[in-house]
Amino acid sequence: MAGGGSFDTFPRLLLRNAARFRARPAFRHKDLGIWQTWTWAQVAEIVRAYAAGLHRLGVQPGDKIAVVGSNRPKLYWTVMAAQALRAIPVPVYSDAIADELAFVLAHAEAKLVAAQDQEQVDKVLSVSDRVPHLETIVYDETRGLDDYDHGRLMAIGDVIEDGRAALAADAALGGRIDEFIRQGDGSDIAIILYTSGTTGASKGVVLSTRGCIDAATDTVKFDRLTHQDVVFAYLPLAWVGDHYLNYVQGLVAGFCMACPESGETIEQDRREIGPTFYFAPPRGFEAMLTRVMIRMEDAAPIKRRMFNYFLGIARRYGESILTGKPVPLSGRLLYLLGRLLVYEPLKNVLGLSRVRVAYTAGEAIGPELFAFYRSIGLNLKQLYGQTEAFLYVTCQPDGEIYSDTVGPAAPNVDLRIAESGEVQFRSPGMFVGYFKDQAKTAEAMTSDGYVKTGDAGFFDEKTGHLKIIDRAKDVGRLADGTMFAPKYLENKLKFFPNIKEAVVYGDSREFVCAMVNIDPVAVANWAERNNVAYGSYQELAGHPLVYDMVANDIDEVNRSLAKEKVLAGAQIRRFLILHKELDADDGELTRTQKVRRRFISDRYAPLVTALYNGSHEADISTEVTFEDGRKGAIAAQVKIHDLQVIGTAEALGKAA
Amino acid sequence: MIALGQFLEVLIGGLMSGVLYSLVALGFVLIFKASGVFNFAQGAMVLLAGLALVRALDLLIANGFPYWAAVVLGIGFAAAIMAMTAWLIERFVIGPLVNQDALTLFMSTIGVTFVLEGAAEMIFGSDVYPLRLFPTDAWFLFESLFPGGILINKLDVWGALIAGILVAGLALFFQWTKTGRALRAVADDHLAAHSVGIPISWIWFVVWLVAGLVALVAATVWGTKLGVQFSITFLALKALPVLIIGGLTSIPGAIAGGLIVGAGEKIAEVFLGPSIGGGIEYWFAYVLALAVLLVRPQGLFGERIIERI
Amino acid sequence: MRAPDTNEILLQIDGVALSFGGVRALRDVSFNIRKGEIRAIIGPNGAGKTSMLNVINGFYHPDHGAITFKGRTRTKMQPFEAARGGIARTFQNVALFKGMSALDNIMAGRTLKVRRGLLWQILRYGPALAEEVEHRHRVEEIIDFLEIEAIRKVPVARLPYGLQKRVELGRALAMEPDLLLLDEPMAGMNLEEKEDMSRFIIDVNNHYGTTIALIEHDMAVVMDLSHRVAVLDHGVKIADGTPDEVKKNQAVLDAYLGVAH
Amino acid sequence: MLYRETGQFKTAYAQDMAIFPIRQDRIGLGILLGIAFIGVPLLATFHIWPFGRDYLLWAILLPFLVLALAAIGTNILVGYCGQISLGSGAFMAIGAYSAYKLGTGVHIPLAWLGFAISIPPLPVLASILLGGLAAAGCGILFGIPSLRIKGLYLAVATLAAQFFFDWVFLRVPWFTNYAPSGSVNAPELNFFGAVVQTPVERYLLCLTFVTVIAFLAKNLVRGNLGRQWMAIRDMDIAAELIGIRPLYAKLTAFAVSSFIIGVAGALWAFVYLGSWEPLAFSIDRSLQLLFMVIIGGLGSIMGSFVGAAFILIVPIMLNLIPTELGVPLSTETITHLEFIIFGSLICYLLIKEPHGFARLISICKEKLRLWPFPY
Repeated sequence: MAGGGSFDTFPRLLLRNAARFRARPAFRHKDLGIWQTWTWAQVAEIVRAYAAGLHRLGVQPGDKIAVVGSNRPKLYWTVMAAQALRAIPVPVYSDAIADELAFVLAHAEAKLVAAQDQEQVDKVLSVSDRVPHLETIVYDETRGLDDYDHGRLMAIGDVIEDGRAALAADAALGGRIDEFIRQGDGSDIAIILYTSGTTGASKGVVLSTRGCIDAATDTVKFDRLTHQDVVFAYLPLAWVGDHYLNYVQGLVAGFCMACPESGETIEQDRREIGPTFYFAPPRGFEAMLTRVMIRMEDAAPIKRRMFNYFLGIARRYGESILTGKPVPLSGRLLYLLGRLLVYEPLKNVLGLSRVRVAYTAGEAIGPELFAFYRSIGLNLKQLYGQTEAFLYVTCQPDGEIYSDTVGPAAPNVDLRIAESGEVQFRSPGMFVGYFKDQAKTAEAMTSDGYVKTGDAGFFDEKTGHLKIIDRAKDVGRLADGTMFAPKYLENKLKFFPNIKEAVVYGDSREFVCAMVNIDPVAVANWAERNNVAYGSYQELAGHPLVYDMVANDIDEVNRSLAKEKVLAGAQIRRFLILHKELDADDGELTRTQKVRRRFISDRYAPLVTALYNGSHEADISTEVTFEDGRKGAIAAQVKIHDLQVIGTAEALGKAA
Repeated sequence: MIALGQFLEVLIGGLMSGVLYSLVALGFVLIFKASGVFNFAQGAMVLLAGLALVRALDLLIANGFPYWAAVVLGIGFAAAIMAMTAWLIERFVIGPLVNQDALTLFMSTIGVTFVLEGAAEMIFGSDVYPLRLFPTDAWFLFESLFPGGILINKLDVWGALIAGILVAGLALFFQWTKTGRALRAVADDHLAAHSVGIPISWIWFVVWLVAGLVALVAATVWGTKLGVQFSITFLALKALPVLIIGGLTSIPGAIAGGLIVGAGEKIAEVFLGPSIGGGIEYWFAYVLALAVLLVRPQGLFGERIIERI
Repeated sequence: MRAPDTNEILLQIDGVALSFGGVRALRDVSFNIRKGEIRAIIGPNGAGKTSMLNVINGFYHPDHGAITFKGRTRTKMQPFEAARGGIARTFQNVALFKGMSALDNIMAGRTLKVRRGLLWQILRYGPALAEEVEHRHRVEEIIDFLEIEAIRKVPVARLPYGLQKRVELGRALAMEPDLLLLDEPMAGMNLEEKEDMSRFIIDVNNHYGTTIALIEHDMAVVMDLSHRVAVLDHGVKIADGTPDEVKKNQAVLDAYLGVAH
Repeated sequence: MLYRETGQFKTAYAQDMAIFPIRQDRIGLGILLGIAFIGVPLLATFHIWPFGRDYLLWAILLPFLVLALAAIGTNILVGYCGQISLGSGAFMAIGAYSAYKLGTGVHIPLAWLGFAISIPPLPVLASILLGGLAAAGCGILFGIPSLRIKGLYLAVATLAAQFFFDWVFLRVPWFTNYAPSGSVNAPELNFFGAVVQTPVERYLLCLTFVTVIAFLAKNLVRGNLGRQWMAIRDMDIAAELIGIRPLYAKLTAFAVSSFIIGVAGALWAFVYLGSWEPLAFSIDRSLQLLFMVIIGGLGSIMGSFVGAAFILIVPIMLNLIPTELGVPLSTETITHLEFIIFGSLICYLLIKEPHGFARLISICKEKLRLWPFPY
């Protein structure tokens, strides 16, 4: 294990690793059919030559060097070489459209761009007239670029060769490079990471070298990462997650980064390399699980039954075994058998066999999904972070894993909940400011130097872990002032397989109400199993038994809310099941399948009114667009169901 | 000095036994033409047909049937056996293997060979059973021209006659019956069968049936000559070089190939054999076939294979 | 698109005639292919295009006429001799080795470059292994070039048609040919696949400097791709020139519009 | 399920192109070789079950090994190069008789030239290997027609080799050293002073030959020559157009195949039979070998072993099972039943899995590698 220690700049860490881990692999890249490997010593030599080459191209300290492309060793080396020259690397998302690219390059005043291939070079060239500072473009993959005007275009390989030759010929050059490294300081800007702006133009988050290294040193220690570890670098290069988890932690711990061959081979490559530390966003894990289930659909019935049986065993005992809770002997034996027959082989085909620590973050992860991976023995944990924090704000320590929290504050992170309910922090890795944007920087900070996350959250009473409930601006208050977090509630509802969509209301109201869409597949399955006859979706949605079932689900949500002091008052009192599915074609959902709460409340105004005026049914007629584009109206009478509020004391009594 | 008379006698004897090879080869050609299957089991079918016939005859005669009735009933019984065989082969082997490559089909007929041989001997016995359907005594011709005359076995003459009738019958069948015409269409193109409106499985059944009946005819002659016994299957192997020489797809070729092999190996055996150890008959036909192949890879009468890319 | 640097003639066809039985597939066809160019031979179906390719790589022997390749004139040669001379080709109906993986198919294309004989290969040790590794390396570069990494170990019979065509191109490239003959490289492809294939053809020409002769009946594709176009119709060359010249040629328009002769 | 491939990655082509790139396969092979080379001889030496008597060794393992070797040879020609051969038996015979002649001393009287060629008896190992070479030579000779003849036509051409050599060894007394019965006895199996006598020793001898040759054959088929063969098999025209010379590819296949078959023939005669007649290498043997490779799997070295095992074990089972069930059958019935069941099995397998057991095994392996997924 290694920490940053006195090695407070990246070039110095690289040199340290080259000396300490010499022949250990630093980078692997599946290329030309095999895992090409570079040791730390080789990387140090290459980066030095590269830096020399860049220097000869006129790169000076403080220059911005943009990096566009997917995970390729040469692009990571570009970051390293830039840092060696005290220049500032600026990675850009490879799927950015030309306008976004132009904005970032121009805003960052990029002088040199390192592009992955012809596609990226073309994109950069197409916007080059909008990027006044741009002088040179270097590229990794030469294919298709032979014919281009090489006036300001160079292959990275050639730059490195040139630098190497120049170093050999000119000892003074080597001295100058060493001098840059010597001058380097922890307060230097390490990198500028542009956030992919969901709101407005993207902002350049400036991070300091010392901050980066200190933060990574803490988390490397936290998860006991060593030079023996292997990470799979498949996340976008420009994303804070990749830069932190792979690049910075890699340099700090001295572990090996493995880059996939291409986007199509990620699964195969992950299986081959077998990472020991792994990150994927919830939807990555969800897609993986979906593929597992779809593939298992085609399995022979016996195998499928065996698979499902052992997944059941895993659900029952897996989590407890992983966290070291007592489990009956029979459970242990069955779980052992399950490991042999299902869990280990499954992790093997998914390429997760060797994973010691896996993280997920970015959005709420469904408890079922989370439990699935944990129950088959994957040490999956949650973290909460931001680009402004240089990733980690909180993370879950081994043995304290809950699907609905994101863990306690990460090491050396100072965390607090503001009066408004907003989560605020100070951390070693926190950003210096937004590049060239004093105003925004000031906006994001409190006067006492905390960073505002923009998320609302609270500390779970039992565990002390942070729970994120919603974006702060979406959090409302009931008429009595109780905090009301619509997305948090909706997510909780949607985690039930029967509920496909949910919209909750409550801001400035007396109490909370919900409109629910049932999941037609899941509920139809249930109906079939229970001999419930129905003729249409509408009929199914209005069926009393379905109402009872959904009521049970919502009761459960209420019960869980009751345990949380902050939200106990925001329990759902009334709900209805919509007679039609919310549909993007009708404008009720965004194209990314998020509910448009305001639009829905207008469209279904009579229902909302009915929810709050105490009536038990309401008539509604809505215009719909059919699949063939015709429009028509659906009229229905929708029933409204009342729920019992669960008292805090009662909930506690039950729990005891 | 070899006497002309002796040479003629050997030649004619050879030609006549060549006719017998042709009889077996005909069955191969029929199946190959119609389904592209190189039927290794033709020899086993001869054995099966022969055993069925001879055992039925023995049983009928032992039960007091008049000879002619026994012959008619016996042939009918054997024909029925061959029909059943054809149906079973089509249903359980060739049908399921449709569209497989030639090698697989060939191998499957070797499998069929084993089954037929085993079944035939298990059901009908595995001894040597004499069959006397045709006279086997000899004629002496041209005694005035050559000393001692030329010996010709009457059976060989019968064989030639039967082969002639068989070829004529087949020609008529192919020319004048709907199934026959469909068969010819299928030989060119398997899809054509559909346009003729006859199910391919029926066509294949018929072709195996016809091949079975040809085997039955061959069995009557072979059986009379050698007795019905297991070694008939080996003699059937000799039909392979006959086919190669004649070409896999040509009925006249099968006849001509048989004559060439029959005459060639007899002449070689008699005039060449003694000087190199004898028993040349054993391999002569194959080496002859090899030689022919080197000159004309498609056989003497086969259609030229044109390669396209 | 970059025009070839030299006017050096790589292949010269002089008065070639070919007939099958009574059918005259080619009648007195003459044209040349310059080093480094992309040369298209187009024409309606049955114009004799494939026969022309077959003559060039020795699969058919012309009845009359001469073929001069790299300065050497010959009338009769075996296909493998053409391959040895540096002529590679692909086929209209993909002619891959169905029982082998994509990788092995392309590796098979290296046959002519293999130096170690039977006994070394049996041992597969030392120099023999080194050579095999070297060939694998070259083949991997081609796989990378054609972007077929994901399917390298898949048996080709399982691949979709478009990918099979790419593997076949890879096999031809593995021969490092001087002249690459492509027989309808875009036949049966959808628009996207056609664009990909066009890109590969141009890149091959650019990157490896390979001279390419391609046959196509779809005129549009060819016009964007090739430096010069020869047009065959009923076995006769009816036009020859740059794409623009050919496009304006009345005989070509007639042939494509089906005007009776 | 047994496979744990995560983390097994290749950093060099040599690793990626290894015979067994997956660690679990290497372990499996190691265990198998351990059992074969150490376990079986130990059990057999101390007569521990199932080696109570030498029956298993003599009647099953020994013929299995030798015929598997011959099947590998046949598979190279038929499975890899696509040249159908019905003459494998003849090449076994050539190997056997050539080795016999070399092992007992060759004397060719050339009376009309006034002298004779005499070669003293060669050591057994040299005889066996040279016997293989002689077979390879004849293989090349009889392979020449394959340049013009294709497919089933070639099968008949190889029959010519079969019948011709059957006849040669039956009728030319020189080959049998003028033995009056036509039956010959193998020379003493003396390997550098060590005499191979007991069943265990014979078993180990054959096992060594088979292991080494199978390994080398595998090298060949996964190298360039192997690809040339398969190219010729899959599409000879395309093969020619990428520069493969059909002459070279086919004749090397004939040579290598015949060499291996020849060595197997010599082992069959010397080590298994001890004394033999030409009948030992008849057309039936050729068909048997062909069955082995087809049932085992064309184009698979492993398939050759599986095919050989299957073809040998089925008749034994057919003999054993009725007896065990208390339904003793007459020998004749058993023979006939054997024919029927055997023929039916072949048809069944061809219909169900035309690519033989090797394909089934590789499907199973693939399933295990992907377990619990079905594909």
